[in-house]
This record gives sequence, structure tokens and C-alpha cells, in this order.
Amino acid sequence: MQNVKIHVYEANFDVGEEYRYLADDAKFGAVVTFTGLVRELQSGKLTAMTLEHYPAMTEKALAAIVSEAQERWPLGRVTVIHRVGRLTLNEQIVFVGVASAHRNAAFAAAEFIMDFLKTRAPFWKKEHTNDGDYWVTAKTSDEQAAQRWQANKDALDNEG
Amino acid sequence: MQNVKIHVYEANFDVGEEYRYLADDAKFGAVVTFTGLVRELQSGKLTAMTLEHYPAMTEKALAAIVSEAQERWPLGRVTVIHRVGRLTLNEQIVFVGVASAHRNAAFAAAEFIMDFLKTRAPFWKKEHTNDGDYWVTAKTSDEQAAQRWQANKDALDNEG
Amino acid sequence: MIKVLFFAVLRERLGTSEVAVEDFHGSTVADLIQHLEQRSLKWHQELASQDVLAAVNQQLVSHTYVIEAGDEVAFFPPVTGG
Amino acid sequence: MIKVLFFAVLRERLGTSEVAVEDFHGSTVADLIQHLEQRSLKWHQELASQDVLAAVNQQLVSHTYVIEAGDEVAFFPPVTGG
Repeated sequence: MQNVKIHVYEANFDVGEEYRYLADDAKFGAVVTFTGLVRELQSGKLTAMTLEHYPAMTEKALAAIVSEAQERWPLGRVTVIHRVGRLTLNEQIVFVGVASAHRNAAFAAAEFIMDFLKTRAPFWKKEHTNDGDYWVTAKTSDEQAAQRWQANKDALDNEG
Repeated sequence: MQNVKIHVYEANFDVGEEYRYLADDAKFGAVVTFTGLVRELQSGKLTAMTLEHYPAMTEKALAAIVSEAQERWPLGRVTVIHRVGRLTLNEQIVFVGVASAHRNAAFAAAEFIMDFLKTRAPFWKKEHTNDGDYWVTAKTSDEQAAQRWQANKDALDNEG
Repeated sequence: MIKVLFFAVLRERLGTSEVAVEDFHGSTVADLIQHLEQRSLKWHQELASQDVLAAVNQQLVSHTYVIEAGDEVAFFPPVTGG
Repeated sequence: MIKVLFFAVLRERLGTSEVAVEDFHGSTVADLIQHLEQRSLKWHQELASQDVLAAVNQQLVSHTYVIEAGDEVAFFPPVTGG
């Protein structure tokens, strides 16, 4: 896909560098970035997590999500980076960046991509804590966040 | 205000550096940034713009907008930077960055701050083009973007 | 005394960024606009626009806001930053 | 032949990341789950969960999707990346 950069790997990423790539296209004046980091649990017992994925499917699933965002909004460059493997406290996990001529499109597309990444892309987190290792279970709130885009789309389709 | 950084000045800013400040608080795992840049008009005639502001009011107005965002969403660090003076094509104009424990709060607060900055903060753009200088006129779409937050709030208040 | 400031296209068209107005406390922003409009046809034209925003002491206010002595009043077009 | 993959907690609990199933084309994902459940009580318990997601050839599908010979089928719990 043109103007789309999707990476799934163990290495870290540099938000400043990713921003510069997104902003380096003179047609698009609005750039939104999202970065997710490993944070301590409320219990304070988290030491690290391991991100497992389904390698043959991951980039395909992310590309399909970005493609859906491009159909909904006029976008410039789009970058999605998701790390896998073992990540310790305060490390970066995920980056989504979107450029657009319109700020509301850039915000909406970045949030859309994150909501669908959370519910449709084949990643699984295992948390390593002082009490043992636990697989993270999916959140209902994430599924609801993804579903409201369908409701938005239905409303728009009915208007048209 | 604690955890709030508001700057209005002529100097440029570095998105990577601003991101690192926002992310350097271990309680908040989601960081959203917005950056706006000077872009060519569809006519291709824009060479630069001058940002005028009302110095005594500007930081107060931005602080009020951030404070309203903090009342609506649980936020970590918040940064707002707006440049003034003469800016040439492709220069950065504005930066809004928000950290939160929840990605949807980080997205919503960053978009809210931009929507109100666009309609309530005392900045005015004059475009310098090959055909002469023109004051930018306010967009109805920006006012509508700001007003939908009031509608959201009314709906929430009625639910409560 | 009230300090009255103008910004952006309004400042340019009126040809001034600041005027002082005597004895105007207790009246509304709308009254002050009407008072300033009497200066000339140009002032009338520029200030009669529905679009003129007002701030008193650096806070956006409606045109029904009552001005006190010593206030700083500012008039400007709809903002276009960001 | 169909290649069947398992990920995350499902992979750990079943103790395998991949099995091969003979002669299963033309049946649905739900049929394949029922077939695999017969392996043992543990397989039955793990795969009977409403929560098991299925992908065929790296695309999420519903349990009514019809499998073809040569397909790669994957089963996994709801995803938790990001």
C-alpha cells in the first residue's frame, strides 16, 4: 500500500523519527501520533510482559485495518509499529501515526486504527509479575470501542 | 497547573523531545500528540504566514482549555505549544500532547484541546501569497467541531 | 478609564491597536461598541459586524457583559490559530 | 490436509502449537472444533469456550466458514495487543 508503513518486530522505535517521516509530505498539515507503553499494574507487581503474535497473519491484519481507515478518511502517510517479544516496564509497545490535511480525520483514523488493532490484530500479552505469569484477558471496553465505529458507519450509510 | 506545560513563542519545537517529556511519567501508558504545520494552499501560492496573538490573554485562554479537558478526562501530563510571528511553508505551528492511562481519554482530550484552541484562543493567521497578504477567515467547520463537545457534555450530564 | 485593544484585521482597518475611553464603567460591551461606532463611518462599519468578539480582562465575554472601571477590553475577529 | 495452529493461552493449555488434520475440507470451522474436542477432555474444555476465535488463511472468520483442502486454520483467544 502506498504511503503505509507497517512493522512488527522486537526492536524499539523512535517517536521523533517516526513523526518526521509522517510530517515530511507537504500536502498534509495535520499529524496525530499514538504511543502505548508498558506500565505498572495497580498492584505494582508487573516487571515485564511478553508479546506473542501470529507472524503470518499480523501484518496482513494491520494492513486491512489501515486500508479500512483509508476508505473512511482522506489520509496521507500512515505508520503502524507493534513490538513483539519480551518488554520491560516503561518500554514502548505500539505506535500509530497518521497524517491528513484535516485534523479531525487524522484524530479519527489514528483512534480507529488503535481500536481495531486492539480487537482484530493477532497479538497476545502475557504479564510477568512478582506473583507469577498471567495471560491478559480481553477487555469488553476495547470491543465496545471498536463497535462504535460500525455504529458511526451505519449512521453515515443511512444518511447517504 | 500541575503537569501542564503551555508555551507561546516564536521558536520551533521538537516533537520527539516533547513526546519524551509526556511519556516520562510511569503512571500513564497512552500518549497522543497532534502537530499542525504550515502547508501550501490549493493554489500553490502560499509562501509564509504571520501568527498574531493577544499576549496577555493567550496563555490564560490555553490554560482554561486544558483545565476544562482535565475536568472531563483523567489525564497525566499535557503540553500545548503555539508559535507566533512569521512562519514559512512546512514549518510547525502548533503542538498538543496528552498522556493518560486510557487511550480513548488521551485521544479525546487532545482533540478537544485542538478544537477549542481553534475557536477560543486569541491567535490570528495572515497568509502571505504571491498575490498579496490575506487574513484567514474563521471556518464554520471549526466552530461545529468545538460545539459537538458541548453536545457530548449535555448528553453525559443528562445521563447522570 | 477603560483600555480598549484591537487585534488582527480589526487593528489594521481601524489603524490603531489601542484607545482609552473615559467614564464608561457600568455599561455593557454592546454599549461600548455603540459608543466607539460614533467615531466615524469606518469605525461604524468595522464594529457593527456580528462577528466582532470581545474579551474583558483577557476572558471571552458576551456583548451583554458589564464593564467596570479599570477593565481591559479587547475586540477582535473570530480566531484562526492552530 | 489441513494445518491447525494454536496461539497464546490455548497453545499453552493444549501443549501444542500445531496439529495436522486429514480429510476435513468442505466442513465448517465449527465442525473442525467439534472434531478436535474429541481428542480428550482437556481439548474439549479448551475448545468449547465461546471465546475461541478462528482465522482461515490468516483472516478472521466466523465458525460457519467452510474450510478447503490446504487451508491454514488458527485458533486463539481474544486478542490483547496494543
